[in-house]
Amino acid sequence: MTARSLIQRSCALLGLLALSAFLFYIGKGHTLLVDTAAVTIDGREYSSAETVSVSIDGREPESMGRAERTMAQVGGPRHRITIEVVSGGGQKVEQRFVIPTFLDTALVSVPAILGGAPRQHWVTKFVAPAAEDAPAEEMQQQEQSTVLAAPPAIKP
Amino acid sequence: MSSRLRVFFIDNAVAILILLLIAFALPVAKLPASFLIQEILMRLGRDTFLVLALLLPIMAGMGLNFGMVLGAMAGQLGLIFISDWGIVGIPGLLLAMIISLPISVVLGWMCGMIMNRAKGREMVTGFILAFFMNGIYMMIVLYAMGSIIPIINPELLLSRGYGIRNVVGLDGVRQAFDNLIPLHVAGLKIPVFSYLIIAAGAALLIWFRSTKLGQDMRAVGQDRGVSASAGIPVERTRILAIMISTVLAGIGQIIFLQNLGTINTTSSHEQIGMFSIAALLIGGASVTKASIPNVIIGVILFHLLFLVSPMAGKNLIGSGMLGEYFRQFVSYGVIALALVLYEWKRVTRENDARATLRGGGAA
Amino acid sequence: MEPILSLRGIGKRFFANRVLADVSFDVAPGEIVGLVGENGAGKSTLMKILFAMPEINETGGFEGTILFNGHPARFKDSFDALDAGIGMVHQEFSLIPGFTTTENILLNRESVNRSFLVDIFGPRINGLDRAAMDDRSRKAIAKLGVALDPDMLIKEMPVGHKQFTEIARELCRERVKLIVLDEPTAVLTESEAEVLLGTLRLLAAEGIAIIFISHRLREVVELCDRVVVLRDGRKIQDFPARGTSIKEIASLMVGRSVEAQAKVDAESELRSVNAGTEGERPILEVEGLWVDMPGETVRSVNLLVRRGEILGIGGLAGQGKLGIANGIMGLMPAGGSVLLNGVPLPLNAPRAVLDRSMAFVSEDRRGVGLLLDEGIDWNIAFTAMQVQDKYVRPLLGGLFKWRSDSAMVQLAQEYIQLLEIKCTGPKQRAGALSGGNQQKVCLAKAFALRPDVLFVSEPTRGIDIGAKHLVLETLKKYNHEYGTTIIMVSSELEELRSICDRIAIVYEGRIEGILPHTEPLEHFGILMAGADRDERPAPAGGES
Amino acid sequence: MEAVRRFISSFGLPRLLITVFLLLLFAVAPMVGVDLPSSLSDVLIRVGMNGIMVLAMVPMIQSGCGLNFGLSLGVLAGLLGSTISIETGAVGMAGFLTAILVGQGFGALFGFGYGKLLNRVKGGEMMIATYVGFSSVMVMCIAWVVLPFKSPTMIWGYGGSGLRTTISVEGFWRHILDDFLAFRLGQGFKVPTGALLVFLLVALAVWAFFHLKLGTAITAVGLNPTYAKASGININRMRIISVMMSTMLGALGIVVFQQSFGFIQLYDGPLYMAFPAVAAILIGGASVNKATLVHVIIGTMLYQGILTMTPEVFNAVLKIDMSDVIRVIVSNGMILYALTRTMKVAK
Repeated sequence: MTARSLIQRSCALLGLLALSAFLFYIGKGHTLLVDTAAVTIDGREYSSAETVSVSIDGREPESMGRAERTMAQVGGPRHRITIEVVSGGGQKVEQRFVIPTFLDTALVSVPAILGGAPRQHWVTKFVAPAAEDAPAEEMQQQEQSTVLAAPPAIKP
Repeated sequence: MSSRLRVFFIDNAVAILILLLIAFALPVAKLPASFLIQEILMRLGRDTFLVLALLLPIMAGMGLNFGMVLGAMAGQLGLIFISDWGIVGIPGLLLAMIISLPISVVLGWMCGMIMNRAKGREMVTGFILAFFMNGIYMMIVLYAMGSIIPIINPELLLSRGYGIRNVVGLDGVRQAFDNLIPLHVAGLKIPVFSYLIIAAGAALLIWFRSTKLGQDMRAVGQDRGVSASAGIPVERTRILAIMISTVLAGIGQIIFLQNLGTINTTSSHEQIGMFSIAALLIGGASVTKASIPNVIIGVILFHLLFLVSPMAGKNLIGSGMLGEYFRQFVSYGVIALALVLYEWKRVTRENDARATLRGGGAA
Repeated sequence: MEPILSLRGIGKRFFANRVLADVSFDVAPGEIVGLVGENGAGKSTLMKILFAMPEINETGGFEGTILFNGHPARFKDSFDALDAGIGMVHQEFSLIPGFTTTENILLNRESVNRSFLVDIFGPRINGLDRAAMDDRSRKAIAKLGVALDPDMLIKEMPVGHKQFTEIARELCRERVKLIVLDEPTAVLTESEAEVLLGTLRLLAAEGIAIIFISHRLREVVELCDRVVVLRDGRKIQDFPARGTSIKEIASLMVGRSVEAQAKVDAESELRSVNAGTEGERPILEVEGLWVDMPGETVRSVNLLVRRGEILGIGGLAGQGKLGIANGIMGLMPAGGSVLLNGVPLPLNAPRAVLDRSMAFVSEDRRGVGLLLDEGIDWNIAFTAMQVQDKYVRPLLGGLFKWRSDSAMVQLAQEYIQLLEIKCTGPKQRAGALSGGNQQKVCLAKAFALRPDVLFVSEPTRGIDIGAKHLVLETLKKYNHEYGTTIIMVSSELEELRSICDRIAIVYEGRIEGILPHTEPLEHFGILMAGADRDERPAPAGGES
Repeated sequence: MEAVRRFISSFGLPRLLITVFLLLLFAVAPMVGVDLPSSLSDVLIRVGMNGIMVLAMVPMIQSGCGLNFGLSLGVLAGLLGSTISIETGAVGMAGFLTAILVGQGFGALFGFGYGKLLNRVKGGEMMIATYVGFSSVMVMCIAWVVLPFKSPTMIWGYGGSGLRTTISVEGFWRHILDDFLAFRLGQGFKVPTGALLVFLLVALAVWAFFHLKLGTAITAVGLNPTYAKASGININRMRIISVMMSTMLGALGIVVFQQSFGFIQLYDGPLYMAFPAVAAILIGGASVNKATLVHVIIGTMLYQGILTMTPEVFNAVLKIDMSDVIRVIVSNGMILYALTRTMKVAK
């Protein structure tokens, strides 16, 4: 094992690890909850227009009412949101934002972006309110038949 | 002339038999051509890489690598981890492959070592090793994960709090490779990027055959004694052949599952070994000789039969199950026939070899 | 000129018996030295020592020194010797059938293009440089002076070309200075052998030293500059080949020291009168027998065996003497006609031969002669039980035949006394016995059949002197007491002459001649070396 | 210390580990509230059920054909016997005997063809046995659907043609052996004397067979074929006899299994039936070319012991049921160990 090949091999290994970290970073999936409900930031209250059509990363735009919420699955940290106010002024806003890697579910406030609130309030960590029936319950019934229920053919 | 014809028939007995079966079952099944072609195109993209993984051990004289299931397990573990961490798209699949690399390297090395201790019985040893490792894989997936191995995403776990669920959805990476370069020709969806990966795999094998290690494998495959006396490290070369085959099987399994879109954690890896080997043999390969054309023809014919026989069974005798059983019979039967032909030819070749030595009456 | 290789006082002992004693000779560059000697004379051991084969170190190394290129050479293993410049061409080909000539010539020494991945994946990731390989192999083939197609696959090649490929492979080593050829012409036709000799002369002219091991004394005399004769591990003679004759070399190969000669003559007096009656019809008539036994091919043998005589079959290894017995007994594919007491004997049918009360003690004790995992009682009684229903008790009126262990133990005890088999009891595993005792068990197995005709193959190979003597005595006793006709195949000419009435010598699958045991040794030596028809001694009396 | 090492090497290290593991289970069982007597009677019942299937391994190992991964051929013959016997409607001992006799007939037939095939592929038997077994199971799946069975207890209710996947032998010959002379020791401990008796009887018959002249010849063929050939033995005929015997024992074994299990399992049922039997005889200490009665009896008890005890003890102790995973690891681990060993024979 010459010194040269030792160095080369460790470089290759580090390269692989770096690549994995990079893939992790650009591949991390997030769930975006696009919310049009009114929100108060630093005392100032922002409310969205009657109906707006919102499109994430150039996907199919979705029209949303005053206090609605839609979900979108996205991959990677950098995203683009285009909001177009349908009723009245016809104002069109396109903004870029970044989601921190380890944030699984993020709340995107349309009024904050439309109203030009400070950037850090656009995307906030979504905290699941306890009251709502956690979606996990009904998933349980589905697995009751665990894999070890008497399998017909006796596996070797 | 007749003896050459006889040799041709024996060598390609398997492929000819399957062609006859398809020719018979195709009209009876009455399946629309476009459906068949679309399915075959998709399945070519899905299964070919797995069958490619079988070529190296055949070249190195270790026969059909039933131990490739170990690679499939490594690939599946990789996918489980990335769906746990929520990595999506192409980066998710690549990360799954990188995770599966160390696992399949270690498993491949272990499989190679064990096969070296059972020279002459490599295939049945690989077959039993696959069952043995299946037990260990189930222990890891159903008991260690969630308890010892931290799993972040609770949705992946069984209701009892540990062990991975029976079915794991791969929504984040579903058909990521297939749709990367979408191409629609005459209404048929063609998974271009998957074909590119397969082409890359085939190129890698062709390039590998021309390296010194590839040459050593060919030599070891034909005569271990002579290779050893020439100084080739026979044991190491065989282990490397199995390691590479296991790694390729891991990657192949990831391509296979991204096309399917779901993993059923305890069973989707078990049939892989048998289906891939049956496909390779249908393509005209034998236990000692296999080439890339055998792989491609094999996958096409195998899946054509796979699609056609249940429908033929239903239309002919009115029960789809019959076609299903017939399909499984053909898969097992093809491997049995290929093994019998290989051993039978080996025995007759040994007798012929001695016959040429025969002094004979002609003093 | 300073010798390329010189062996000084080379000796070797395998535990009890000494195989090589004080062998010294030199080989100068460009000189062809013929190395001849009976099998077991030590030739192959000498070569194993030169190539530092593992068996030598495992059994205690060797005495004496080897000088190569003028300085002492201590090779770790055979690859060390190959790299130092000594090439070896084996008798059976070590070639890869599916590879081309070039690939075989450069096996594991292929020229490669350096690839950048070397440091990560190790040297074997380099691609092969086919052009450079072709060039190197063409150069080696050119040296041979033979038209070899570098791209032809070995399995499609005539036998002669395979031999040349092996030689070309040795030539391809960078600093090859000495090539050892072990029986190179054994598988070649006459014309191919001539071409090979021509090539070897060409190589010698270029300064490559050659050690030529062969049984074909005619070629040795024609080709070699000097001849070294080995016998019983000693160098008997080392003299220039010019001016000697095959007759002289043969007698040196086979001749015994004076006192050994006296012992043989003394013993022949006490041989009893039972040398078989002349007039009566021979018990066994063999005509045009061919046997396909690997390494011991029998081409066409005609032989008449008289009732009650002990006929010896001698000859050098690989000439086919073992094939005769295995062929007649149906263990190897055979053809031709064999009459037992005038009635045709079916070939390739072991059971039919055993039913006609013929028995066979195989030369391959452990492989064919014994069930190593079973006891002595099993081993001795088995064949008699299967063929003649002995040692079984009928059950339910003979519907079943129950193996009676007690009868088998009793039979085993009987033979343990008779043959003085040293063992812990009739149940001891055959595998745990010494070579001599295993041979006695095989003999007992054959005697249990009470055969009329008994084939015995190499009965005394690899067993100690005491056991040797007892085995031969028992054979003689059986021949006298029961009149069993014994056909003994052995490479120990000495033993054949001490026990047999007549001795047939086999050369290249045919009976070269049959001589009474009293003939002088040289006559046997000539037959064994396959002398040309005109030089053959007039056989006294025996049919040929 | 030397005596211990010699014992270990003769008894075989893995076999020792498994025995210790089993004894541990038996020791721990009562402490964790597992009803030992009923578990023990479970083990005995399973030994009665599977014993003959493990015994079926002996003839082919002795004749050098290796481990009979194609035992499913014998099982199929037995299934044919049972289904035909139920079709005839014979009940009780008559039904049971018809099932066995018809099974033996098919067993001999399948065994003969299977033996002829194996003679052509000497050296590569095990892998071919596995896949010939698998493909014949699939052929029979088609047969179960197509064959003209009429008996109402067996055919699908609505379809009218083709057999059900699992057929109950209730009312025909269920527990006909298990209950024969069965006695109870204390309340939980039921001893299926009938089944154990039949197992020992058949085992004795096999032991006796290998004491006959023919049996001795077969053993010699297994130990050293050239030796046997030199003693005038027709090697191929001996191998065919051993394969037929193994297949017929397999047919008998499945019928005995069904009378205790209570159901006939068709279609995929026999697919993996050879592996537990192979694992059991290897745990018993047999090698790839030497197997004796001791190996069969010890092997069956050890294997079935583990199979019964692990679920109960593990459930009680760890509250998780890992028994299925442990069975897969232990049985395949044993086969793997035997395949990688050279021809060494554990006494």
